[in-house]
Amino acid sequence: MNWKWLIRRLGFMLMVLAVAVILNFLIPRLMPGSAKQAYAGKLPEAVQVKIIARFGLDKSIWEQFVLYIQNTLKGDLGMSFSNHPNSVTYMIGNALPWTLFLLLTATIITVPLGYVFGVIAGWRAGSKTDTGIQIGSLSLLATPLFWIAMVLLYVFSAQLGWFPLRGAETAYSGYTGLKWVGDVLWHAVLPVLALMTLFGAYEMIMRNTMVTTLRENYIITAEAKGASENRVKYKHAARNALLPLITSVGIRFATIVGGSVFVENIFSYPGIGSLIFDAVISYDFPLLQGAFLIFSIVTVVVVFLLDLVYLRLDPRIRY
Amino acid sequence: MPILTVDDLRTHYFTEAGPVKAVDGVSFTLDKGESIGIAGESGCGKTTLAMSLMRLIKGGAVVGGKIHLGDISLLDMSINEFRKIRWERISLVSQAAMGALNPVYTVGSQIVEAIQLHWDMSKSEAWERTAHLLTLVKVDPVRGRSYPHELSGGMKQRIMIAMALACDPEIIIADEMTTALDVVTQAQVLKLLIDLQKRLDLSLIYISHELSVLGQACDKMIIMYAGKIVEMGPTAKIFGAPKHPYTQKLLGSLMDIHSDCVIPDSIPGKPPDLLNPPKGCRFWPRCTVGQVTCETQEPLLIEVEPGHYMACNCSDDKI
Amino acid sequence: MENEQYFEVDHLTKFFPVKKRGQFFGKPIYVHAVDDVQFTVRKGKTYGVVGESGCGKTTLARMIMHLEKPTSGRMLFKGQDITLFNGKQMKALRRQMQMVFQDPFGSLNPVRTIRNIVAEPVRVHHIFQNRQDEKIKVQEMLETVGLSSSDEMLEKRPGQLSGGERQRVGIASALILGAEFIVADEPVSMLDASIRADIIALMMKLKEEKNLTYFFITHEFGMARAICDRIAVMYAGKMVEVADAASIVDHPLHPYTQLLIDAIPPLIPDPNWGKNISEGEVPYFTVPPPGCRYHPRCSRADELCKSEIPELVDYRDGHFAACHHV
Amino acid sequence: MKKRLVFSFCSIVLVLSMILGPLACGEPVDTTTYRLTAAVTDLHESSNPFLASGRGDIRIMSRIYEPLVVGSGGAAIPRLAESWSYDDSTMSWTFNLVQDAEWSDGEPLTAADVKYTLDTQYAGDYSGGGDSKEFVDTVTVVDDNTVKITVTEYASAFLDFLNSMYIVPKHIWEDVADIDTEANLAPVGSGPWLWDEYVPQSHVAFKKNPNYWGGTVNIDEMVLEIYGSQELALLALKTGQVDMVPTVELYSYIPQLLESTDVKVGVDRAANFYNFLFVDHREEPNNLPAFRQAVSMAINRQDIIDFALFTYGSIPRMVPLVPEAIASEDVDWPGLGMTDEARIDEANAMLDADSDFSDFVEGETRTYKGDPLNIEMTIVNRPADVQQAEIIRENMAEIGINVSLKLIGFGPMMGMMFGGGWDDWTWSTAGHGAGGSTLDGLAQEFGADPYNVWYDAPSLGWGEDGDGGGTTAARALQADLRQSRREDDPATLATLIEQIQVDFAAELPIIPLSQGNTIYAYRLDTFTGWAPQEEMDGQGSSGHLLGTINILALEPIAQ
Repeated sequence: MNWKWLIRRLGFMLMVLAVAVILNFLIPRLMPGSAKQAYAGKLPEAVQVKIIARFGLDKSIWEQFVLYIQNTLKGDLGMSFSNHPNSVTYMIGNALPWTLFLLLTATIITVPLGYVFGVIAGWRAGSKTDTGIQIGSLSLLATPLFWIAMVLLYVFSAQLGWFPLRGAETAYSGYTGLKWVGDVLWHAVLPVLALMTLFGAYEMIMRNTMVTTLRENYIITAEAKGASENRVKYKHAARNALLPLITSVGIRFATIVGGSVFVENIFSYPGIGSLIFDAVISYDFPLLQGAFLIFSIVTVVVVFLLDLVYLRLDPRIRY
Repeated sequence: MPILTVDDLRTHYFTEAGPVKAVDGVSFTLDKGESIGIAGESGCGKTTLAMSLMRLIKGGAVVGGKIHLGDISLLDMSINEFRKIRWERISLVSQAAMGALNPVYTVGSQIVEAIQLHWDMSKSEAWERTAHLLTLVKVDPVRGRSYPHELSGGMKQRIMIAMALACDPEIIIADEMTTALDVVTQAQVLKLLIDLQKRLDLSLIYISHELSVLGQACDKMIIMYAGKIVEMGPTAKIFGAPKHPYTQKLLGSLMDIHSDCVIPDSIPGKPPDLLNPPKGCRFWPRCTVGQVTCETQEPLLIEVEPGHYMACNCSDDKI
Repeated sequence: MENEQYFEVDHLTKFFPVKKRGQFFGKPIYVHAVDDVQFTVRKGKTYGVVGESGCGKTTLARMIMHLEKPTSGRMLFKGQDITLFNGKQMKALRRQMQMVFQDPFGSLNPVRTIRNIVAEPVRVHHIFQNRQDEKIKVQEMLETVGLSSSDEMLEKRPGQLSGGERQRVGIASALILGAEFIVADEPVSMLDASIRADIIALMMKLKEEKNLTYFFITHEFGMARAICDRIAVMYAGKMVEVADAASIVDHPLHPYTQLLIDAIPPLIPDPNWGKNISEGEVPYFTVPPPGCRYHPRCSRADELCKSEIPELVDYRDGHFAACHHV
Repeated sequence: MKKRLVFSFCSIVLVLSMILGPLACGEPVDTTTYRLTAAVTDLHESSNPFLASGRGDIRIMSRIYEPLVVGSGGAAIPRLAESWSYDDSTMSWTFNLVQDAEWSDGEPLTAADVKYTLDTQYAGDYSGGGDSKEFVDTVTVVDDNTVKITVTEYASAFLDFLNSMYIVPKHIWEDVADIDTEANLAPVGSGPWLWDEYVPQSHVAFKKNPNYWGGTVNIDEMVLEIYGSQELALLALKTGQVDMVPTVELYSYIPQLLESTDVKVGVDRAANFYNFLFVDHREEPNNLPAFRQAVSMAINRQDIIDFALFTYGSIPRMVPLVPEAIASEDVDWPGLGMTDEARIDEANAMLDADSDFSDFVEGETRTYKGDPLNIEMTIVNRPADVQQAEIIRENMAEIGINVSLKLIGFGPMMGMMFGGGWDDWTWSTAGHGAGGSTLDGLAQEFGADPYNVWYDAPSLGWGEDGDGGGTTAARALQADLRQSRREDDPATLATLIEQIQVDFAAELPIIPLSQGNTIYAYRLDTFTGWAPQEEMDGQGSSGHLLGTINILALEPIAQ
């Protein structure tokens, strides 16, 4: 464990979070109109008064900041306009687990797939296999996520009826235990498949770094040592080519967070993506703000976890 | 009985413009305990020659000739069979400074890998042997647990040597081994290699563009130009009485720290394009003693003195 | 003119801050990349700096070119203190000082044409009003460095040139503004020996023709001996020996200089070569050892070397060495 | 190989989920539980009656709570009030509550609850409760089952406004500390359903109220599943994943739905969105009913609906059309079902019959009393409106009327239409949403008080006899209208309203182009007892189809 590096990354992560929190504080106050409008504008008047008091919207900016930090730490992100009387925290608390489940499942399945196909394609760059895989990846990359989601839904749910048309679980089913798990997985198959279009990006990254890695001298050394093709491919080349992939997973995670807005909306999946979509069309600013804050936190945490993986994989990280 | 016989070896790279004849009819032999230095400008085919011996040509192929290791024809066996020969009988020391060691594994484990690939040895036995090998190259065995980036260039080069010795090979090919090392380190590593070669009675093929380094390390010298051997003979002869005009020019271009000659001569022009090499003597366009016949008449490698070969049409006039 | 104090460096020091492992707060420690170096380059001469990688010679060159800010010390060019020159002043100064880089493969932008690369400095300085004049100048420069000035050549890109040709392009680009002081950082170390001599010969020819002054950095003692008037040997950020080329090679005073010379494989193979080469490497240290920095590797080292830093002392007609045991 | 392990693991999870999922979900938990599932696309679902104002909320309220009456266009269906009376001024209303009504927790429902609800609603100015609170002056408890409400102004539409005034139990809500933030996740109501589970973005689930005072509910559970889009909701209905879609908004999908014999699509003809051709009736020949009727006949409404609104325009939330597919049985407009040619011929014949108009000559403009019929039509400069106007222009050319278009912005248009700038237009088109019935909607455009507009008809230039009472037709209309408001017998009321609309249409300086109706769809193979079309008319299907009115008749079909 390289503690120094880790602490630096942790510090960096906290800084990013601080920036996200501060932006979240500033944006409603910099918007045209007033912060009162952004926080409480569409709430009933009686509630507006309470929100104004709770966030100190009639006080100085510093007092507001202190209150904002206190409230944020307490998990109080305000009241949702469109879902009043539900609080933003309540809405997000309901939605977040589903989104995390979806995004992480998609990532956990896609990254190894991209890895394996990238290795296969990169190993024999220019071959027919490579060309085939590249065409597949590029098509996936070039196809809009929402379109793929819609096709999947139409074909597998509406036409074939293999999967449900909506939701994260059978509504009001009362399922428990394994049955519930099965139900949730059954509902997640199509959204996860749609999010797996990111496979294309991972595969391309893996393939390209694989091609570069294969030019490295240590590959020649490994081959000269008499290592078998698979050993050279996986133990030497792919192991090194994996590093940029890990980095890109972090970067791409932000992309699939965006993609989840489409996918969740199309599959009526009760996650943050649907929440954001609804918040946008109903101008529910507090909810939107809360959702973005949560997404920044999730992204930062995921990137940090990936950093930990990177730390384990790359012994060169010293500083 | 020479341990290695190379007969009329031809290696071509395939480009869209046509085959690049990187090695074009090279023959030589290597005796047990003998060290041969192969010298020439970049692009003369010396590295391709080494890679051909290891059957590691990428983007090209050995298109003709024979390589015999003792009685076995290396080019006729399947690649899987040849993998067993690699490293166990012929190993390769390449430029450690240019990434010949895999950055994500400890150097010790890379040596262990080489041992275990060929010898049926337990991990702990292999580590013991690794420690022994490291001692042999005057590296503290503790360093086996280090990653390449934690070691200096000289140390990495020593470890490459140790790795090359892993399976007690008969032949070691050293490709530009000391290039990019500092002069003192280069001297130290070179000394070590010479010492080991003598002590372990190794057969060595040393490839370098630095003639003076080869002069120190090798019994025999091969001078290559544009894919062909132009002169071959005992080191003392090559340095003391070079016969081929190219060899003479090459030696003349070296900087001698103790000479008063301010700037050495250079060789005008540049090596030919191996896609379409000149018909006759390949050096003819740059040669100052060449005759008209050289343009069309290809010189043969002939023995001008016992053990001293040369390929020049004008040799009789010059001597 | 010959003895003019053309370029002077006075107590020049560069420390790079480095934090210790696990250190998050507090003061960093400093790597002494270049430590209290002083020398004088004379007009029309070639001043060579020799040393192993990590000895600080490249940092020194970068400081001279204002690519790195010195921690302390002064630099004087033609008697003018240029240490604290700002960007505008440096831009003007670059018409007189230019740099030739080590890596002809990396220092030229691969997507630009030769014409654009060579013309870049004159464009930056808005020398020519029209493209035709500029083209003529570029062609002239290409001819000066021994390259074809054909239109075909002008439109080539670095990838289509050989290493030697690329380095010539680098030189043309450095000289196009009429610079007279050239800082060359290992200009030929990436080239084949046969081409190397060519480039060196070109540089020497240009030096004569244009009365250039070179600050030449190399790790090859042989090269320095061949072309430099004066040679400084650097070890771990300090100059350990400074003398005229012949003097330093033929009669080295410092044990490190001796080691560097001994380490060069002789042109005629010599079975006795290498006997004097000791084991040991340039250590990577953040805090230099007390006393003489070379003492951990030195066979002559004694208690004095461990405690006291040797000064550069003139032992013989301008032959300086920093060693307690000359 | 570690990576291979990870990969294999993930593939196994994926494959398992594909297999396990359907297996695990293959059968419902309890086969004897009857569940009605509806697909909705509305956003927010709340069960706090004081705050419920959105369509989704109303849909939920109408299942848990009940109003005194459900009123619509002067008609009223008794709910918690079994009968009512009012004085001559219509300023004082007395409601007699049903006997033995109970809250779902078993407490009796009394007049005190009504008073509490109205008082609280008025005092708190909450977003729920509809418009009635604006009128309510005092609420007096006469006895446990009688409550008297006085209103602040003449408001003959008071019954209409009571629709969303859901009566809440006093004994529960008195203890609520803050009504504004009360989520009310375990509501005690008087409706047939009890709210049981709410998962935001996913669904709302109800259990039947075993104590329902109005009768026995035959369905055990009802789930409103929230779908991301109309397409999905309709697909779910088509594939049998839900039993009904209370509001069909996707016009283009209806023909597909109708392909299935198991699906029934119905129309609630209580239009709440209109698109009109306004005609300045002060100008000749606009003042001639025959002329307007000919124009009305010539306009191809189906084109307007199909092409203009759905190719170029944005789709309004309430679908302003009756698609041809279901129009034949449910709607009527001039020329519906006729070929284009027949329609134009008839329109031409109507004009040709009047000697003031010159006879129709192909490609020429007719004259009226010698002047060519060049008519300027003012329209909002929006693609959908322009397209619609183009269709009208083409139709008019076919009957010899030359229409030129004048495009203006939405704001100026509305100002002209409703702010009195009549001099600036001859014809004009505009869409407009209205509450309640056709008559109410139109009336609201022409005066502050919808029920006074008829008295003021002459001042609007209506008719010419100018004796202060309006035209005979207008007076007759008004009489019918007054009677309709006091009519308790639904059959008589329906006849009256129909008569009013027929009479009115002939005189109207407005030609309807399209109208918005609520369309609903349900499966016939899961439940029987869906209310017949005529019962649904004007009832706001989204509020009542699954709620208080229809629910008692619904019976699950055992599968």
